[in-house]
This record gives sequence, structure tokens and C-alpha cells, in this order.
Amino acid sequence: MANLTLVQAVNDALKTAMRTDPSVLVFGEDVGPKGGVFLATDGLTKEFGEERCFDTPLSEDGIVGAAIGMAVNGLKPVCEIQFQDFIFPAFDQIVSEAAKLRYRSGGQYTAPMVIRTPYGGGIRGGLYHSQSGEAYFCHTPGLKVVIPSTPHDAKGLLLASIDDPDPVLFLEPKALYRAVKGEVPEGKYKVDLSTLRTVREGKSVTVFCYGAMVPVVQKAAEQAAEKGIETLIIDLRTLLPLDEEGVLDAAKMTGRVVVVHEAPRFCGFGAEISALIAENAIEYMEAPIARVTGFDTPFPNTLEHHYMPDDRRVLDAIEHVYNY
Amino acid sequence: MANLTLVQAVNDALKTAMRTDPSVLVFGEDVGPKGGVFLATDGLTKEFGEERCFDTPLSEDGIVGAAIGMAVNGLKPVCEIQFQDFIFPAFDQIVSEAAKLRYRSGGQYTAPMVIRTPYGGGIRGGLYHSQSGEAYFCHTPGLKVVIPSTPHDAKGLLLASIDDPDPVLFLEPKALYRAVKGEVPEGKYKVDLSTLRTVREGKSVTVFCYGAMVPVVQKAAEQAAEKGIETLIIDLRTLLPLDEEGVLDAAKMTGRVVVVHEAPRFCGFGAEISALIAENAIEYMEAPIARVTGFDTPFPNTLEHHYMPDDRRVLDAIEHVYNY
Amino acid sequence: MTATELLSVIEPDGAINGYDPKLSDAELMHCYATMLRVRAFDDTCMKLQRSGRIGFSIPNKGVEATQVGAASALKLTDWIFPSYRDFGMALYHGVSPIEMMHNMFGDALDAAKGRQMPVHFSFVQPIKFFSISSPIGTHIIQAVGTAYAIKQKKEPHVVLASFGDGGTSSLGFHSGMNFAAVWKAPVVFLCQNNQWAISCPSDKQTASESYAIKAKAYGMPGVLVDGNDLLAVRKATMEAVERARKGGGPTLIEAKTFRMGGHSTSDDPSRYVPKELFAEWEKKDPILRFEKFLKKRKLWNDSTRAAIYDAAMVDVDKAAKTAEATPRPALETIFSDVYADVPAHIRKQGQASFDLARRKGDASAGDGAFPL
Amino acid sequence: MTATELLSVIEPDGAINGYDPKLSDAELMHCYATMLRVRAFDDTCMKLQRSGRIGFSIPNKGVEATQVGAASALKLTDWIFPSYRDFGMALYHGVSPIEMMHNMFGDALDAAKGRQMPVHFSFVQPIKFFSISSPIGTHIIQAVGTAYAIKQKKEPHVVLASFGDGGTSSLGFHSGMNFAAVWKAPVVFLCQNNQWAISCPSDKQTASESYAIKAKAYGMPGVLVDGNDLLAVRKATMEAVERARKGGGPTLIEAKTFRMGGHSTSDDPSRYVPKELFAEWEKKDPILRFEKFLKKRKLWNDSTRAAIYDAAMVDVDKAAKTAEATPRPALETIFSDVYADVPAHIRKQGQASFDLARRKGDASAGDGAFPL
Ligand SMILES: Cc1ncc(C[n+]2csc(CCOP(=O)(O)OP(=O)(O)O)c2C)c(N)n1
Ligand SMILES: Cc1ncc(C[n+]2csc(CCOP(=O)(O)OP(=O)(O)O)c2C)c(N)n1
Ligand SMILES: [Mg+2]
Ligand SMILES: [Mg+2]
Repeated sequence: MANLTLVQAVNDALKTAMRTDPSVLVFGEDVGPKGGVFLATDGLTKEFGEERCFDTPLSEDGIVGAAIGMAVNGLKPVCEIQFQDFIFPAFDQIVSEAAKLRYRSGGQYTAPMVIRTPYGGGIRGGLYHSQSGEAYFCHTPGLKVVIPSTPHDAKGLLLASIDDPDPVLFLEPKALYRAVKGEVPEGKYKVDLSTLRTVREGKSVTVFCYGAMVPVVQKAAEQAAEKGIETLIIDLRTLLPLDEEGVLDAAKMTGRVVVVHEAPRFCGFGAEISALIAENAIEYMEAPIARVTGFDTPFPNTLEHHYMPDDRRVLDAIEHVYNY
Repeated sequence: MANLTLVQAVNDALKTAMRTDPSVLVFGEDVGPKGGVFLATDGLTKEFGEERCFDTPLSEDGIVGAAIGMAVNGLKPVCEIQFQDFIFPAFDQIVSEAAKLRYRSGGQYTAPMVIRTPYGGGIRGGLYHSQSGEAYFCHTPGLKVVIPSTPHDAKGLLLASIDDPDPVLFLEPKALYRAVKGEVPEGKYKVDLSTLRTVREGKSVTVFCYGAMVPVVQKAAEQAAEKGIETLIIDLRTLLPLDEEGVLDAAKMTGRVVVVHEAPRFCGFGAEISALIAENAIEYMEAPIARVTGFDTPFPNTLEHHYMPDDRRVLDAIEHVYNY
Repeated sequence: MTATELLSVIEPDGAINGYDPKLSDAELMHCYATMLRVRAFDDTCMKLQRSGRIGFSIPNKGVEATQVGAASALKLTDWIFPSYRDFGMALYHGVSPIEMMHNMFGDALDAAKGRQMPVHFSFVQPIKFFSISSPIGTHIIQAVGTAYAIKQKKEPHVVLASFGDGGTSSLGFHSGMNFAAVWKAPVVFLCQNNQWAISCPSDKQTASESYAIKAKAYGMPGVLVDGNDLLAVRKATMEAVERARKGGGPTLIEAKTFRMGGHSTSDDPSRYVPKELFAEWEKKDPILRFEKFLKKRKLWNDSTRAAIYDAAMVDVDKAAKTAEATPRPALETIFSDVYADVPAHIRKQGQASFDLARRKGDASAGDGAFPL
Repeated sequence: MTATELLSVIEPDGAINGYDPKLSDAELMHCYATMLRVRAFDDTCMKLQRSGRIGFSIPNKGVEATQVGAASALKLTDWIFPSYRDFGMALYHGVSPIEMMHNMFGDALDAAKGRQMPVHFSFVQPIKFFSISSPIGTHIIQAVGTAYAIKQKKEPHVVLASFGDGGTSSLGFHSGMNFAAVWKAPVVFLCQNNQWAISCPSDKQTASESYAIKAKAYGMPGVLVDGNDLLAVRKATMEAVERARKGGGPTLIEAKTFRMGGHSTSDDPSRYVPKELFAEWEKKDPILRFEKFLKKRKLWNDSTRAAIYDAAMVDVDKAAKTAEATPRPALETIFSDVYADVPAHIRKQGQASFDLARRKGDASAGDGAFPL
């Protein structure tokens, strides 16, 4: 066990995978000698050589497209997109290609690969260094979408993603890179994809969240507890494929639901959670299904703290559904 | 008044706009002499010359990126993406640029432009000539997303989109291009964006739909009527910004809701409709909010008729929520 | 060989002036026969489409020499990343017409389980013929990734990435060419310049002197060859393949040819192709050209073509009948292969769909006319 | 001028061998002063960032001559599509330090209302300095669209699109260069090759002989110039601008220079840039180079630099103080400018947010450290 930050846990996962499997390789912009702009790939080129951890030209389309070709031919690429905001030039390769290759070839060709990328706000990055684009990808059958919120999960989920037979988009909450620390087992272990994590037990209100919103919700839950409201917090961890039964069970447990994410509300991932419940468990609901999200605007810079859901807003929603 | 097919109505709208406003121009792949693969731009090069209707190199990124630059400098580009499936190379230009330019420049620069593209299944186009990607775009503040379902609306909504001060993604249901015919006024008229259309009145069940699903829902509604179920059909028409009040009113009217679209269910546009109702009108609901959608798989070819929602499936859902 | 002067090998009289194709007579005849088999497959698909038995096809008339010449430079252990117009390469390496016909009909025996449109083939043997995608250019950079893996694994293979003139404007071309050159990846880029991207002529596609010259932008050799000359294409491809195999990195080959018909069965070229051009290029027919060479080698006489073509037609016809009689893919194929394992939510959707089919019968199939 | 041989104008001794820059003494001094003002702005921002008063900055040390030389070839009626490292162009054309500082602080008087990160400027006058975007390369094809509109409207203007060496790998470069050449659009592409894309050196960015040679792929002239030589950059840009204005179409200029520091205030170049390189390029400093020329013209003596720089520092300092004292943008700015009119759903979200702030007070602002 080591006490690591989330970004150190990611680094540890990459090293663990590369040590145990020679077909794993890491590439992207500035992931080599510089070690990545967040140091997630620090030391990899040194330990594994330029052939297994290297910088690419400035083309996300190229990074993801090449990763697909490598995966097709037996390597296990773990590529990095420097910021999730810059993934869109690769959107076609991800959505049209990686996600659909197995299907369209009748299983003859597959692309098991991981795309790692930091997402979310909280670093004063403005419009283009702060976005949470998970919903864009979760609407894409064939893709898996994973978001850790603790160092332990970051390592375990990333190792599971690298071993997964399907393409995985691994979104890392950059606001938590250095803000959270926790015990991380040495060596290889996996956290199964598509399993929820119960962060806190509670019988009054269920809050669904993931990534950087988990500690925010925890903070709100503590304040709620002071008012006698006990919050059941579910960290979704794998957004696609989602453990739908688990979500419904957790929703039924309290009959009062809040969904929290940083991304804009409209057509955000929260809508799917609400819709799922409204379709399969509406008779259990004793209050509106509330969403606390980023606003339906681009991500601002100076006022980002007003844009991102915080404990004030989450608590407000918890109280709202509780008192309904 | 002329009796036109939907694609003829689109063509008529383009001609009307180009005749009345010299800054309107049309470009894309094969829109010139060939007149577009669906003949939506038939005759434009001939009438308006090569400078106002022309073919571009094979780059959707180029088409949309150039359109932004033209719009910034006072032209009114109406560009075409040959199939919505091929829009993804332009995803970055649409989502990062067109949609965010006004915001990030404090209103100093804007990109009023229209991107027209045929979407949806029903032509045996398989994975890449059949997709319904509206949800990818509806999660993007700054963009407007419009889908007509009748010739009348196709012309009126397109003319409104061309006059709109913001970038509009105009999705045309290719399955209806020649399948529907209707009266279309001559000359210029506009159908306001962000207004719903009541397709059929009914007190038993509300069905929300748009585009090519409208006639499918109508067919199911007729069958439902035979069983004594009266269906209120709402054609959403403008998905973003959505007339949320209108949606809530229509949902409350019957307390029983079905949402229908061709796109995959997970994180599809239907989720937003469900979530909206579950958040703001759950106390009116007397049944689960049902979704009838494409499956969470890529779009198949031979079996597309099983993949796409049809009257069998819609009727089944109507009966389900009615009898709940 | 240069990026702007057209390399030809077969002279008008059939002479090849000292060039040694290093192919046995049988191999030369295999090249020839493959071109005729492409034409037989094409002609049959055209008829099948016109009579509504298949939805769509992509004709190859005029471009057969490019496909076959390039394919002939590959070993069975190499990889092909093809475009939808490249099934001649598959035929050359031994894919059978029946395998292809199952795809054209999208039936239960189609390797891709009827999920893709016709001509979107995918084969893993006898040669790796990568699953064809509709989006233009995406496979070009993927081919480079596969080539990188070859290099990393120290395998002696090469990758051929084939695309059209229109494909050079795509994102995958730009990233693919760039990454390949920086990585010195064992890949050969074949730009089949048939002078049209659907209706877009080359002068609206690019202002460059040639397509081959685009290699300069990436620091790799670029070669312009006569695409209607099978041996010229073979020569250029062979050199590029050998260089790649030796670690010399990628090459861009432009094969200049002409699409002798519409873009697809849905296209009407008379709206945009000047008639004279067809007449001009008819004379440059690649099969005629190769026949002159074979004749000079005494491998060909006036009855050779008909014999081979007719035999090919019999084969293709039989394949079409077999495929047509093959049932549709099972409903289950909609739901499998999205992931390695079927996740719960997809399983549930499948079950609901089977249940509905049981309760309410089959969905109606529509006419499946494809407009492009 | 060629795509692979470096064009220089100012000789080591300051001579310019007959080249006529067509600039008055005052204009030459304006070029010089602008470079010093860029440096003053840079130095100040560096300090502001180190002391935590702004979150981020992008230094320009070493590349000032490229920006100013290129800007000097434009008229106020022309357009600039800049990258984040190009504010020297804005300063040259009369944008004031205070306008820029409002952006660095993201305050209520920032033209972009504090929505963007520092250095993401946007100005509509005195010259059209297009809103800077973070995604690399997207503005290149947009610049071409603007140029097309100029042509369509028969205006006599040109567009300058500026980007880095890394930017040449982007999609917008490929589509931008291609569309511009096909359309003969009045646009000049300026690739500022400062030899690094963050930590990626040029030999990992491309295998081509130069960046300028990439013009060949698109059928336009490509020119390689010494980016530390203001007059060389001016000469090449002037010629390209004049050609574009006359309907002669686009040009690609590569200005070869060197980034004398980190990519940004968050970057530590010692992890990847060999120290010797800094020493080598220090000697080629563009300001020193221009001073030699000015001295030869008798426009410069040993006290000139300090006088101008110090005055610039006073200006910039005052601007920083003013900006720092300016309040944050109002909460309303989160919700406006998404569309021309605020739609109902956004209005509702805004109202809920104002209401919450009223009930529960301000959200907490965090430290705003930017890691890149
Ligand atoms: C990204 C993308 N955009 C548009 C299309 C529609 N489309 C199909 S084929 C084609 C033309 C391709 O031309 P070229 O690359 O020259 O190949 P050819 O058909 O001539 O062999 C177009 C525009 C597509 N398939 N993908
Ligand atoms: C599409 C995209 N990918 C990645 C980034 C992150 N990034 C910011 S600057 C930069 C390097 C740019 O290098 P270059 O084009 O040479 O410009 P320079 O900074 O050297 O002026 C990168 C990779 C980005 N902004 N956009
Ligand atoms: Mg072509
Ligand atoms: Mg650079």
C-alpha cells in the first residue's frame, strides 16, 4: 500500500501495466520526456524507452486513429488526449471507428484500447480546459466510459480498462489529481467496470455522481446530515455500460433522487439517470428527480466557481427533494 | 401554394433565400452541378452561379470551418454535410468553434450559419448512412438544432434558420425526403424556431417525437384510436433551444408519456424529455415515462426495419403507459 | 520515378522495354484473370442492383489495373487497408466471389453479419483485408498504427493503405501521412486518382501539381504512375513495399486513372462528366493495355478474354444465386458484437425485440432503395 | 525566396544590402518599440503570474520579430487570425496594454467578459484581431472562410492566419491550406516555427524538409524566412500580402525562430530543452538584431532601449494595477452571449443562480492555479 494522489495512482497503473504486459504502450502529446502536462506519464519514457512511451505530432485524430490500428494488430495502446476539450478532432475516430469496428466486421477486427484524458473544471481553464464531455461519448454504443474519483479506483479501473477487450474512454477528474490522496495497493489489481461504489449510506435521499463531483456531494451530505437528512451517495464510476439495476435499486431505496454533474444539464448524463428511473421506478419516487449540473452555457473562466456545482447547490437540491 | 415533397421544399427554401438575400451561399460535397446526392440543391449553381453554390474538397472540417469564417465576415453560409454520419470530422468546428464563438468573444464575433444534413434510417444505408446524431449536438450550448417533419415546416424552419443570428444545425429526415408531400406556400415565410407543433389532439397519452418518427407515431396513433386510446402527438421541431414549457404542458395534459426517436436510447434526446418531466411534472405522471428508440447498438443494414422504431413498437408503448 | 511525371511501363505496342515484372506466366495470367473477374463481379452486381435484388454497388470499370497491380506487390502476410472500391485486391489474393456475394446481399453468411452496406467487405484470410468503413480517410491513419505495431513487433510485413483522390482532403490522410513519415512506418499509401470524388473533379479537390507531390509535405517519396498500366503500378508498389520492408519508411503512390462510369449504382455521371472524357479513356482501358503486353508474350489470343470472363461470370452468377437463397441474419445479430460480451441493457433490448417479433410478427422491410 | 533556404535581410553588421523596407524612420522605430513593449508586457505578466495575481501567461521572448514583421505588412482594414502567442501583432496595430490586461485578469472590462483564459484575446478594432481559441488549428480554415468572403464581396483586404509548428499537424491546417489554394483566397499563412510544440521538437512533429515546403502539397508558394529578422519576415509577408490582394491566392510562410523559455508560465522547459540551445539562440535575439540595423541607420544609441522599455513598463504596470482593481464580471455574464437572445431555459438557470447567491452567498473561488 502506498499513499498516493489520484494522478500518482494513474502513473502507478500505467507503470504496472507496462511492466506486466510488453504490448502496452503509451503515447500522446508531451507524454514523453516532459511526462505529460499533469505528470501522469512521468518517468515512463525513462523506464520503458522511447518505443513504448513517446510524443506524437499535434493531432488527436492521428493519436486515436493510430491507436486503433495498433490495437487491431495486437498492441495495447493507452493514448493520452491532453485535455478532454481537445478530443473533438478525434471524435470521428472514436465514435465512427473504435466504437463500431467490432460490430461492422462481425467481430473479425477489434480495437481494445484506452484513451485517457483529464476532464472538468476547477483550474481556471476557461472554455477549453474545463469541459466535461462524457455525455457526448455515452451516447455511443461500442464504447466504454469510465471515470474514477479516488486514487484506489483510478488505478484499479485503469488496469481493468487496459485489460478490457473493448475501447475505453477513461476520463480523469483533473480537479482531483492532487486534491485527493488515498491508499493504493502495490502491483496489479482491478476494479470491475460497470459496478457502482456506495460512497455513503443513507436512507433519506439518493445522490448519483461521479468524478470530481463526489467530494462536493460528500461535503453537502455532511451538511445535510447536520439537518437530519441521511444521504445515500452513489459513485457511478463506469458510465457506459451502466449498472442500471444498481442505479434503480439505489433510487428505490430512498424514493428521492438528485443527480449531480459538472457538464451542462441539457442532454447531459444526468438526463439518462433521470429517464432510467422515470421509466423503471417512477412509482417509487416521492419527489421530483432533481439535477444539479453546470449551466447550459460554455464554461466561463473568472466565474467558474459559480458555474460548477458546489456544496451550496447540492445541499439545496437535497433539501428540496427531501422536503418535497 | 405548391404541392412539394420534403426535399423539394428544402430546395425551394434555398432558392427563396438566395433570391432575397445575396449574402446567402450554399456549398458542400456534390451540391453543385450534381445538385446534391438527394437533389436538395438541384439547380442552384445554374441559377446563382458557381460563386454562390459550389462543390468543396472532401473535408467536413473544411466545410464547417470555412462557413464559420464566412459568417464572421458577413456572408450567410448554408453548407451541406452529405450524410449526418459524416459530420464528425467537423465536430470540433461545430462544438468548439461555431457554438462558442459569440460567448468567448463577448459578442464581438458571431457565426450565424446553417449546417444542413440528412439524418436517419430507412434507406438501407447501414452503419454509416443511417444515424441520428441529434443528441450529440443538443448537449452543446450555443447551437440550435432543428428537425422538420413536413414540407411546410421544412421550408419555413429552414428560412427561419437562415435568418437566425446563431449557428443552426438543420437535420433533414432523409426517409421522408420523398415519402411525404404537402402544400408549401410560395416565397418567403418563416416557422418560428422553438415552437412545438401539435400533430394530433388526444387526451389519453402524449407522444413526443420529431422528424421521420412523426408519421410512424401517427400510424400507431390511428391503431391506438381503434382501441379507444386518444393520442396527443407533439412534433418537437426545434430540439435546442427546446420549448420546455410547451413540453411540460403537453405531458401534464395526459399524465402518460411516450418519447420516440430513432437514435440509440442511452443518453439520447428522449432522456432529456423524460428528465425534464421527472424534474418538473412528476406529480402529474400516472405511468412510467416510456421511451421507444433505436437500440443501443450501431445501426445494422439488412435488419434496419427491426432496429428502427415502427408502429408496432410505438403502439406497444402507448398501450403500456395507457394500461399502467 | 517522380511525383509529377507519369511512370508508364507497357508501351502502346505491348513492349515493356527491359522492365522485369518478376512474375511467372501463370502469375501474369492471374493478374489478367483477376481484372476480368472484377469486371464480371461488377457487371453482375450492376444487374442485381438494377433488378432490385441488391441495394447498391460500386463499379470498378477502368480502375482494375491499379488494384491488381498494387495487390500483386503484396504477400499474404501483409495487410490491406482498402477503400470500398478495392475488392479487386481481395479477389487477387484469393477471396472467393461467394464470400463477397454474401456481403452484397447482407445475408446470414456474410462475414460482417449483414450489418454493413454492400461493398463494405471485411476479411481476415487469406490476407488481412481490413474492414471497410464508409467515412472517407479514417482508415489511412489506422493503417499507420498497424504498421507501427509491425515495426514494434519486428515483423517483416507491410501495410497497403488505399484511398481515392477525394481521400487526400480527409483528416486521416493528413495525420496518416505525417505520423507514418515521422515514425518511418512500413506502409505504402496508394492514392487511386480516378479524377472524381463522386462529382467533384480534381481541380476542385486540390490545386497541387499532382497528388503524388503531396508526399513532399510529409518528407516521404511521392511517385506518379499510370494507373491503367498494371505493370507500372506493380513496379512502383513493389519498390515502395521493398523500401518499407527494409525499414526505409513510407511512400505515397498516385495512380492516375479514370472512373468509367458513375460513382455508384445510385449516381448519374451525365450530370457532371463531359461525354468526351469517357470516349477518351475508353481507349486507355487497362485490360486492353495488359492484353497487348500478354499478346507480345504470347500468352494471349483473341479467345482468351471471353473464355476467362465467361468462366468468371458462371462463378459469380452461382455465387449470387447462393447468396440470394441464403436467409437473412438472425435478429440476434443486431445485438451481438457491440462489445465482446453483451451488456445487460443491450440484452434487455434484444429480449424485448424478440418478444415483440413473437407477439406482433416481423417488422416490415421496406424497399431498401439507396439514393447515393 | 524558397521553401527550404532561409531568407535573411539584416546582416550581422546591420546592413540590409539594398532591400528597401518602405518604412519611414518613425515606422521603423514603431516596429522596434513594439518588440520592446511585447517584452515589457511579457515580463510583467510573468511577475504577475509568479506572485499569483494572474493565473497564466504565454511568453513571447525570442519570437517578437516574427510577430511584428508580419503585422507590419498589414493595413488596419485587414484581418488577423492569431494564435495565443501573437499579441505583438495587436500591440503593433494599436491595441493598448490596458485592454490586454483586462483580459489577463479576466475582469469586468475584459472585451471577452472574463470568459476565456488569459492571452485569449479578441479585438474588433483598431484592427480585426479574431477571437483566439485554445484548440490548435481551428482558426486556420476559418481564416480561409473570411478570405473567401472578402473575395466574394470584392473587398481589397487580406487575412493573416498565424499558427505554430505544431499547428501544421492540425486538421485546420490541412483543410485551410487546401481550401485556400483551390479557392485562390486572399490569405497569408504564417507558420511560426519556434521549434517546439510545448515539449515536442520539430523532428517529432514532421519529417518534412521544412514547414514551408508543405505548401507544395496544396499548390501554393512556400517561403522559409529567418524569424528573428524582422525585415526578412516583413519582406516575405509583404510579397505574400501583395500577391493575395491582387488575386494571386495564398502563400505559406515559415518563420524559423526559437522559443526562449517555457511554453507557458506552467511549463518547465528544462525537462526537455537542451541548455545549449538557449545559449545558442540568445545570441540571435531578434531585438539585438534589429538594433544593429537601427544603429546603422543612426536611429539607435546605447540608451534607446532602456528609454523605450522603461516607458513601456510604466504603461504596462499601470495597466496591470488598473485591471487588478477592476471588479470581476457580473454573475449575469455567465448566462449572456450563448445566443443572441437568452433562451428561457438559460434565463431560468441564471435566475436560480442569482437567487442562490442571494440566499447562500458567493461560491468560493479557489486558487485558480493553472497547471499547463
Ligand atoms: C467523411 C466522408 N464524407 C463524405 C462521404 C460521402 N462520399 C462517399 S464516396 C465520396 C467520394 C470519394 O471520392 P474518392 O476519395 O476520390 O474515391 P472514389 O470514390 O473516387 O474511389 C464521398 C464524398 C464519405 N463517405 N465520408
Ligand atoms: C487540438 C489541441 N490539442 C492540444 C492542445 C494543447 N496544446 C496547447 S499549445 C500546444 C502546442 C502548440 O505548439 P505550436 O503550434 O508549435 O505553437 P507554439 O506554442 O509553439 O507557439 C498544445 C499541444 C491544444 N491547445 N489544442
Ligand atoms: Mg476518386
Ligand atoms: Mg511551436
